[in-house]
Amino acid sequence: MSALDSVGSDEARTLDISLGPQHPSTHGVFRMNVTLEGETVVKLKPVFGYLHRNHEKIAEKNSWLAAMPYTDRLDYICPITNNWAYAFAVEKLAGIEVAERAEYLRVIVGELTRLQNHAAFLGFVLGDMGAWGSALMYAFREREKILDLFESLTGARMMCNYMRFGGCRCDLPPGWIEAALKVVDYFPAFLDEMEALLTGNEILLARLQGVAPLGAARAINGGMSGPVLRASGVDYDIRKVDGYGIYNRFKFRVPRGEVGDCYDRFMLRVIEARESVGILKQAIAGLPGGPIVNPKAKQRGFRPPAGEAYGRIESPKGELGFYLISDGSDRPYRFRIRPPSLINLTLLEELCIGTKIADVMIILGTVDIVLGEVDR
Amino acid sequence: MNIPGSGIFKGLVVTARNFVGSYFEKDRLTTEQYPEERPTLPENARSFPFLVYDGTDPETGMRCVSCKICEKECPPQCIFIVQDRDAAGKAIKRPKVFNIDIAVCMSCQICVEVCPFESIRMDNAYELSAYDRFSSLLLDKSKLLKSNTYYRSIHPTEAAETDGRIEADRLKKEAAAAAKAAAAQKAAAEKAAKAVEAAPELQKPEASA
Amino acid sequence: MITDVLEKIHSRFPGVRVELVNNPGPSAQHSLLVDAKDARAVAGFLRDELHFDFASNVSGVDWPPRKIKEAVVRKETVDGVEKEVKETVEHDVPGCLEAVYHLYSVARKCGPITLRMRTGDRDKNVTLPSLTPVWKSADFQEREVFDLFGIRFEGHPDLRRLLMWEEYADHPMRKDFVAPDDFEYEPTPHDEILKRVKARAATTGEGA
Amino acid sequence: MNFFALPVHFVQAPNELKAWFLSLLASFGVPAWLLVVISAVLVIGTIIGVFLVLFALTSVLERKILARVQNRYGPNRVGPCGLFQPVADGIKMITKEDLVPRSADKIVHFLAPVVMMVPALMVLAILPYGRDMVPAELDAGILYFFAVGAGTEVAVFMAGWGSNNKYSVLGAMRAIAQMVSYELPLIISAVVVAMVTGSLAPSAIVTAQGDFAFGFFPGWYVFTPWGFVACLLFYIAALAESNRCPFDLPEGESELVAGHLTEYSGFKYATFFMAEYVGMFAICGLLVTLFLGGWQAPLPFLTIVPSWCWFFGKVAFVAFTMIWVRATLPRMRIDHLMTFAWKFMLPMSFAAFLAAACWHYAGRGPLAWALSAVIVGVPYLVLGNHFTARFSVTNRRYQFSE
Repeated sequence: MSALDSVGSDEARTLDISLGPQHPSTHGVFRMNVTLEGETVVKLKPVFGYLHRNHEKIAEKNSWLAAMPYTDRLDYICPITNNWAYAFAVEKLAGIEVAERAEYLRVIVGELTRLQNHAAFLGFVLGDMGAWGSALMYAFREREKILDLFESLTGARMMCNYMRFGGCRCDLPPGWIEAALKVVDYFPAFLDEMEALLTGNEILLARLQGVAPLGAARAINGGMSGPVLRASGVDYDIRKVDGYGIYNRFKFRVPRGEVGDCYDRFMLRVIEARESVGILKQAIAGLPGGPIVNPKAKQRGFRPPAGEAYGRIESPKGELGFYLISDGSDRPYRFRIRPPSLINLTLLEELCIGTKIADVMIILGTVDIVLGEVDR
Repeated sequence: MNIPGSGIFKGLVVTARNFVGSYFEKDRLTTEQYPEERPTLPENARSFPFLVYDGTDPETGMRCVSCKICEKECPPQCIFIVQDRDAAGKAIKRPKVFNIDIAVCMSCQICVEVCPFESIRMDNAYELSAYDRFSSLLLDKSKLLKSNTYYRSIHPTEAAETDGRIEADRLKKEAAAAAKAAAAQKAAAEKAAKAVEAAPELQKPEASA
Repeated sequence: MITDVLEKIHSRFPGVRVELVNNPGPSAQHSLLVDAKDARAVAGFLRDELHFDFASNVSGVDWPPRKIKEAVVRKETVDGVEKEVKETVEHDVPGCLEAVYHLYSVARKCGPITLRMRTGDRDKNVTLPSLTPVWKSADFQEREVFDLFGIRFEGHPDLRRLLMWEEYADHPMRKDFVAPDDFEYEPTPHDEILKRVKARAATTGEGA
Repeated sequence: MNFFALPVHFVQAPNELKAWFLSLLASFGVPAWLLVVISAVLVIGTIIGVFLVLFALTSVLERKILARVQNRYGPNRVGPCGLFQPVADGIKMITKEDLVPRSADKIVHFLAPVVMMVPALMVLAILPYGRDMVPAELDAGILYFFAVGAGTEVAVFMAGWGSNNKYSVLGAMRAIAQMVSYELPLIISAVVVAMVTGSLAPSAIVTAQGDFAFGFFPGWYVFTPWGFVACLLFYIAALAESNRCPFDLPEGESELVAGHLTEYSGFKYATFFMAEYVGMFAICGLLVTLFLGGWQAPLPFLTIVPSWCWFFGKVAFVAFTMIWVRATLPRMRIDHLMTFAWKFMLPMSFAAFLAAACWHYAGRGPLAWALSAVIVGVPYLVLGNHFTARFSVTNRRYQFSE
């Protein structure tokens, strides 16, 4: 068969590319089998599992407490909210009250996590778009400050292991609140700078607006959560809906987009970060004294009563839930994580088909995934 | 009517401001020139666990009693302990082997939290790279044991608390021992007194003598 | 709330068996056990009429066959005197695989409703209806359950392994899964490793 | 005549040095034909040497500038202030294994970097580096530049095709589409200058910009409305021609890994890298020649500074702006890129063409200024708004729920 015979056939028109697992902008070892027609995507199949370490099995073989440091490694950009989600689910399972001060501390570190996640997100999206790292570096400069706060509080920058059942592991070191306030107060200025750098930029607008719009009904049915869901115009923030922790004590607004395209997903993070600054100020102002952990809660040799619980929180990436079954023993019978990163990818193929290959990276970027959580 | 290209221009202004600013404002540059400049670690900073000993001799001052709680609780199971035995084969409250594989350790600090003897603590040394993948990252007792003075130097607040707790325990124990001794003494005295009362005849000859 | 939902399901589908599974724990998240054959209809009803439009979480649970010891008090007449005799009776509980769906309502802002389905056993009858046509969000999660637990979801548009590789045979999240002694073992054409693997196979009799 | 006396006229140092050296050789009885060859070799060697040093310097300075824009230090370990970094890079590049994919078209794969390098060096021949410093005085120098410069397109496609890699092919196809499209506005905006000057010879174009209006204001073409627009168009097209950000689609790191360079390593990669930078200098040099007055000093009293210093200073400035743009802008998408080329750049370059003609026939006075400003300004606003109307910050409103 000569080469000319295939001209005009399907194989000749399309080009199969395996994007990843080693690729500069798949955010880790993520792989997509893409079929291209020219530059246009006609088929896209995500392939998972390159970072799979069966976190759930590890947790089921260890004690309840020992699962806590492993949750840091799920979404390693924001470990503290992972801690929180697990602690929250266990507290639900065993009916543990959380110490008042600890609730405030959780909100403070949780919202700081949201700030640094969204800051990093802005940088990563620009990186995916091919900007040569300036936005990323500005974002990381800001994230670094928050990581420094985490380090002085928990001893580690990323693998914080901060929450405990019924409270938090350690109290604030002296001077921490002032340092945190300084960071929080500066953060809106950083967002302003980012917006000056980015949001008016014609190239960026052209590349984000109108790309991969997602309607509200489809987003709900596809299990999208977090900023992706709200960008599609759905008013659903678990902090408001469930009011877990003490979120119903704070005044904040939940933004939502109109079109649900990449630009809305992008801008929603900026707006959310501004709202988080407000929550942080309220929480820091209202921080009460008292113990940081419920003295009745046992950490070592913890045996919750038999039963099951599904606890979820609004992590920066979306709805992070833990489904736990206890048989009354000292280790979980079933330990299931509901990973927002993975489930937000459900509609990836739908979003990408018909777009250009360069858009695939942006769509993936604006969904905001972390492979530690996708593959677990 | 907006001027096309103004957004790009605004962006260029931001980068220019950062370019110039990085030469004049020192705090813009967050990079540490690592081998020359070293980070000041916060007091809480943690890297890998070590064992604390009191006094000057690691072997005798070792706080660890080889209870193996940390070995059991360690999430990635990187701690390995063998209890020491004396010549007669009787268990001694001291580890013969205490290994931590820091290639596996994930610095979670759970061993520190569960240790009832304040014996395992987190170090903050971070320059631990080695050429050999296995043996040099498997820390044995000799590498793990560090003095309480060192502990005080890296985590002053925490060490002071620990020392206070140990001191309080010691005082309580001493007080208890003293009380016990006093009680025993008292009991003995009473017993003696009773004995005296019970046997006055026995004493009389002495008294008469 | 869950009892209301149960009533509504009963009144809408009179013949369908839906049980309330009690959760003894403090969380009191009770769940609905639905027969596999009616699950699709019930799910559609939940989504369209009760507005549980958001299937948040799908997880598998493995229940291996186990024995339950139960203390039974039995009355016995011994020598004409009625006596209460305490004894423990052992029940065999057959094993099964369970798929658990946590449903929320974005429209009504309520939830969760826990929906469970059980397979017949753990080896042969491991088929359950897929709820992906009802909630697209179940897509990857059902694939994951299929991968890690071995439940086959009938009607799933693309039922392949999600996390493990295609050729992998076992289901690692099952309770009777035996972990390999060497997690880093991997058949490669690399001479050194192959030699080591062969040497190991010769001493232990394991397949190389 | 003392042949051993070194030239003292500093301003024309390179020329005088060469003349002195040649006359020295002639005094030793070297035949005339050999002198011509030696003269050519001297010139070529100097130019290649200068540009390679410039390349080495730029490769480290670019990294330092980018770093400073991003609030980092940049390379500062090798040598003073990290200035010897290119040496380290060079050693690394040369000692690296040169991989050729098994299924690659080996000859094409090998030739691509060579074909890339040759035109990049050849176009350097016609640039006027200073007063009387044009290596090859061609009457149609500009034409030669574009004719030879188009060779890089072939090289990029050879690299993409020869690698037999999907990313490379995609990158190569993008490169061809992009370069062919931007060649047009590039040439037309250069033609505008040639038209006003009435010559295609670079040295004539530079000479024509040598006057000072009011005795101090340089008569560079960039300071006229049509020249400003043509200069911007030329600049944008030059970015696209040299595959620099935001037009680095052929390499497109975030989507195509490294595009046509994916399968290159070691010295071949270094050659590509070098050719790209030399090509960038060449096109910056042409931009300086056409619009920024070439080697002319910006103010009358500054003419004491050697002319070639002005030329290289201006080239460095333009190269700096290219790095600055690279540090700021995200990459364009291929369809936006094509639309931009054909529907904005091309009409705008015609507008500049028209404006230049009006400027010339209206007498090059204030009236001509106003007229040509209107002729380029109105299409700019109309076309630009037509393009940015589809997307804008203001067309989104975000709702909040308490």
